[in-house]
Amino acid sequence: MDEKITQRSVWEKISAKLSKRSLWMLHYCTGCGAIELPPTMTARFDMERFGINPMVTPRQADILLITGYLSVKTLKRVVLTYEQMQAPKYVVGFGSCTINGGMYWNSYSTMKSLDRYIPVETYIAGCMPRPEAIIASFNELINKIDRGEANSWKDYYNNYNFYKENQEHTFEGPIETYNDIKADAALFNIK
Amino acid sequence: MNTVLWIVFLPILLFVIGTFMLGYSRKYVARIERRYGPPIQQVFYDIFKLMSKKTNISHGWMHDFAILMLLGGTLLTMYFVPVPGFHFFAQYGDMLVIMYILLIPALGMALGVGETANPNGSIGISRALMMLAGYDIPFVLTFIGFAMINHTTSMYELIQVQQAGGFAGWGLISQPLLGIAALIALQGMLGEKPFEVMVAPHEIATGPMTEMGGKFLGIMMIQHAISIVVELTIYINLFLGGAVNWFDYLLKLFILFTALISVNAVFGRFRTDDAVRFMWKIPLPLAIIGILFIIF
Amino acid sequence: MEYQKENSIIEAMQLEFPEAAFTVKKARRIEVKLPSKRLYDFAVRMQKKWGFLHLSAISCVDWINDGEFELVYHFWNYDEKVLVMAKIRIPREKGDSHFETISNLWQPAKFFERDIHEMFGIYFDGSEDMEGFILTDWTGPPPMRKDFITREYALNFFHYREYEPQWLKDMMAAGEGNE
Amino acid sequence: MSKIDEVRDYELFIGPNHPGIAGNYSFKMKLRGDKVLSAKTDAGYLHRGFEKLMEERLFIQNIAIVCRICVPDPDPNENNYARAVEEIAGIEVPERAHWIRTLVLELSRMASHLFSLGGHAATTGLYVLANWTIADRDRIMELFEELTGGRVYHIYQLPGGVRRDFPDGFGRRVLEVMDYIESRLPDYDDLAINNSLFIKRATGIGVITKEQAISWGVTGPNLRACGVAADVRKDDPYEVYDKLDFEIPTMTEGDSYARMIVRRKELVQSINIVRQIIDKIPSGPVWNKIPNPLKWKVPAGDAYVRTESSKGEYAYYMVSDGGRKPYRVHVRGASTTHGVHVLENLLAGSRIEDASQIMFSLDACPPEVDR
Repeated sequence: MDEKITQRSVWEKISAKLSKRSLWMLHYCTGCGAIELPPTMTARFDMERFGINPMVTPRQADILLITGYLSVKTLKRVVLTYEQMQAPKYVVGFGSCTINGGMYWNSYSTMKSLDRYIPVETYIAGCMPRPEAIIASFNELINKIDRGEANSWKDYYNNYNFYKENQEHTFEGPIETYNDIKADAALFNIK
Repeated sequence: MNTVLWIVFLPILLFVIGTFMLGYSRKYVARIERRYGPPIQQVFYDIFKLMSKKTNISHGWMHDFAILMLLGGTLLTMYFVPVPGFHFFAQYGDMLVIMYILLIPALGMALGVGETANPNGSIGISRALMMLAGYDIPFVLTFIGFAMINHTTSMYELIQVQQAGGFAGWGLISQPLLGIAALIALQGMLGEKPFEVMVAPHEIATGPMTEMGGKFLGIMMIQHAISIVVELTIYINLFLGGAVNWFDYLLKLFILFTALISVNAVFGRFRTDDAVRFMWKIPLPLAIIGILFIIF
Repeated sequence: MEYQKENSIIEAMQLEFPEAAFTVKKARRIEVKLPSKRLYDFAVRMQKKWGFLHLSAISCVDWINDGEFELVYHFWNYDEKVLVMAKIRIPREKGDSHFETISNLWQPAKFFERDIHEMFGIYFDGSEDMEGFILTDWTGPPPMRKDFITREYALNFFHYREYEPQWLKDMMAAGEGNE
Repeated sequence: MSKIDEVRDYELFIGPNHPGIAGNYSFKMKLRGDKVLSAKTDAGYLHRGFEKLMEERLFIQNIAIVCRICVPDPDPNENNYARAVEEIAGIEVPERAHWIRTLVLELSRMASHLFSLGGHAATTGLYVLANWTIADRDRIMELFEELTGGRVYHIYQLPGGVRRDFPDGFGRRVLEVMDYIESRLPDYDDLAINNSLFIKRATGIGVITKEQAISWGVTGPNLRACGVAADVRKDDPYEVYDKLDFEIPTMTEGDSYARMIVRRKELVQSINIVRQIIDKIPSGPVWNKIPNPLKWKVPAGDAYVRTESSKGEYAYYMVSDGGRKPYRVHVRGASTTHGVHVLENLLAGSRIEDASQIMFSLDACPPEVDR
């Protein structure tokens, strides 16, 4: 990891310094954690002061905030959404349910471990985490981008087979995603 | 030589003004909403972030080309609108040319969005074109009225006429009906609320921008930043007596923009049909009455 | 007299449904057990004659040991302010059990019947919409049936993160934390 | 249908990833131009199988998960669950606990109404109101945090009472927050309710007549906006609502604007109720001890309990077979009618700009539908 950081060119360092100030979060309420997002966005906690804005469509978003448990039905949409987002993209797993199923560990309907399906940048533990925790995790993400460590999105291009295998296991069949990940990786030269 | 410098630096200058104005509007609205708000240079960060995205999914060459058409149309308009110290192109193209090329960005957007084949985008663009029909007619009419009084269609000469008359010579003072009609139409032209339905996130997932990400959205934001300055400048030149120097110009920009975003902050948005109806019910009759006053 | 309102309602109903067993559970709650064939008639009377305009819910209970499903219809009367719970039992089949719909009388029944079809596998004949709704991506058996054990299914099917800290091992060794 | 119409018709998916949708939900709409020909809802994105999970957990364990069924307004769940167990097992609840529960329910209703007022205004682009109401809602969240330790989920009402008594000076702070919220209401009126543009957007949208409302099974504020003065708190009183003095606000128009006005008026009633509770609350214990919860067997029986949540009638049907775990719990969420066929009926014939407004004005809460 350290080697990689020192390899960054000056331009990349400046780029990280500027782009960390603008992170757009996809407005997707996947679970109950969505209830703490309005307070985070609005007057009391106001995450726009860090340049974090809710965005409507996956094409424009940088952060995919998974707010809580994902039922298998939603997980399918989340994978589609994730693939539509433009790299670099960061996934934040919010709440215990994304870490190990949390409260719904024995439910037949929710997935248990998010990083099997898409690469996760940071997790927020708790059920449910407070708005302060969301802001703290965003700050952590901002620091990671600044240090050049927020590279988990590359993992999806490099280890696509691993993710695809898990997705297909959970969806019990192939998933049609409209995006050719490997061709994209070659086209945009992602290593 | 001076002209060449202007041609090179004018886009950059207006872009910087535009980004800071957008940042200011976000901060201003945030304060009304009792928030702290983003830093004023936030829009610059956003554009930089978008331009440095690693992947940019394109939907075919028309998509790429239309985005350039969008930016090109706005830049072209920009050169024909006189700003203090620079009116080189303004003597070659009058107001009619400006009204004509102002439509190019909208058409470019329509082409590009059509190529993305996203229904939300198509709905958004059809609304944007409908709104165009709503605000463009009153705006053109106010201009025709103005040209009739002064017997010229050149924007530069109109500024000269107004400045010769002092404060009372301002278009807004001498022809208040036309001035108000154009002000309302300007609100629609800028796409501020209540005439914002074509990019409404709740109704149609930001419409034309739905499939735009990365550099595409970055160019659209640059275009937006320049175009708000250009559109406000047109209004200043026609109705607020133009500007004598840059201090005067920036002050007028700032005051006019603040007035418009104050309305933006405390209103919801009209539906498309209501918006067009409103445009044709209030600014259009105002403009017609104003013209009738001039004729008789 | 206690439960006067409830008893007078029961009297009126008993005249037309002599085979039904009525009980007052508490204030504003009447329970009635019906043969399953009579339910539709009962529902029609409830709505058209006795003014029970609001269908609050339809619940289903899987009595696996009796080999029966119990359907409980909750009707509410806005004027009398009484809730009637009509209980019927239908046989529990391996595949879809069948029963008649009341969705032509009450719109809300559409949702409840569709839900019961998905969760328990009871097909309501005559309902216009019995498509999958909540579990469209689910391929297993109807999950609310008692013979489906969600814990077993989840443990076999999903990936769990491996997490075995020392304190947990100590606890397990001491025989705690199993329940 | 002519050939041209067939070509012009198209389908549009709205949601699950869309800000015009409350929560994780979606519709498939058939459109002609801007007009919605028909809409079909698609739920299940939030399905966790609560009813199944409850069957596999002890009675006491379920208290922690029931509140998760409706996220914006969790307390009716806890209340229903606790009351169902109490009814089956025949547990008495101390008088003070009844009053505290009522207080919690009303605070929760206010929080949810503030949320939905802001959300409704935001669907027409009026984001200022959303910012204001959600920030004001946080004052109530802080009260909850002080009383129960949890901001969103409280896990506070147990069978037999409530978990803990008021902290010192809590009543005074509740009254302060009530005064604050009351002082904010005129601002909301100026911004949204009397805003001519909002009135233009909201009147005549999503109209439900009185007859339709009853036959579609509409409940709660949505029903009262159609002119039916039905409220579970009055009709089927629970806790201490029969000892409190409050009115049921109604409107007759049945449109989206009327629903907003009803919620706005209910806020005033809730403030009034909370003040009465703080004024009249008796002293005493707050919890009657139940047997060892890990070995506790609830006798066989069943109960149907109803609550008026902020969204409408909220009911639990609980069956116990005499074991340590509930045999069956059926959750009748208020939005099971509003979110599914009422929404489908209202969307057909409306315009696409109004789709999200209709959903927010019904205050449909998808987790209640999915469970």
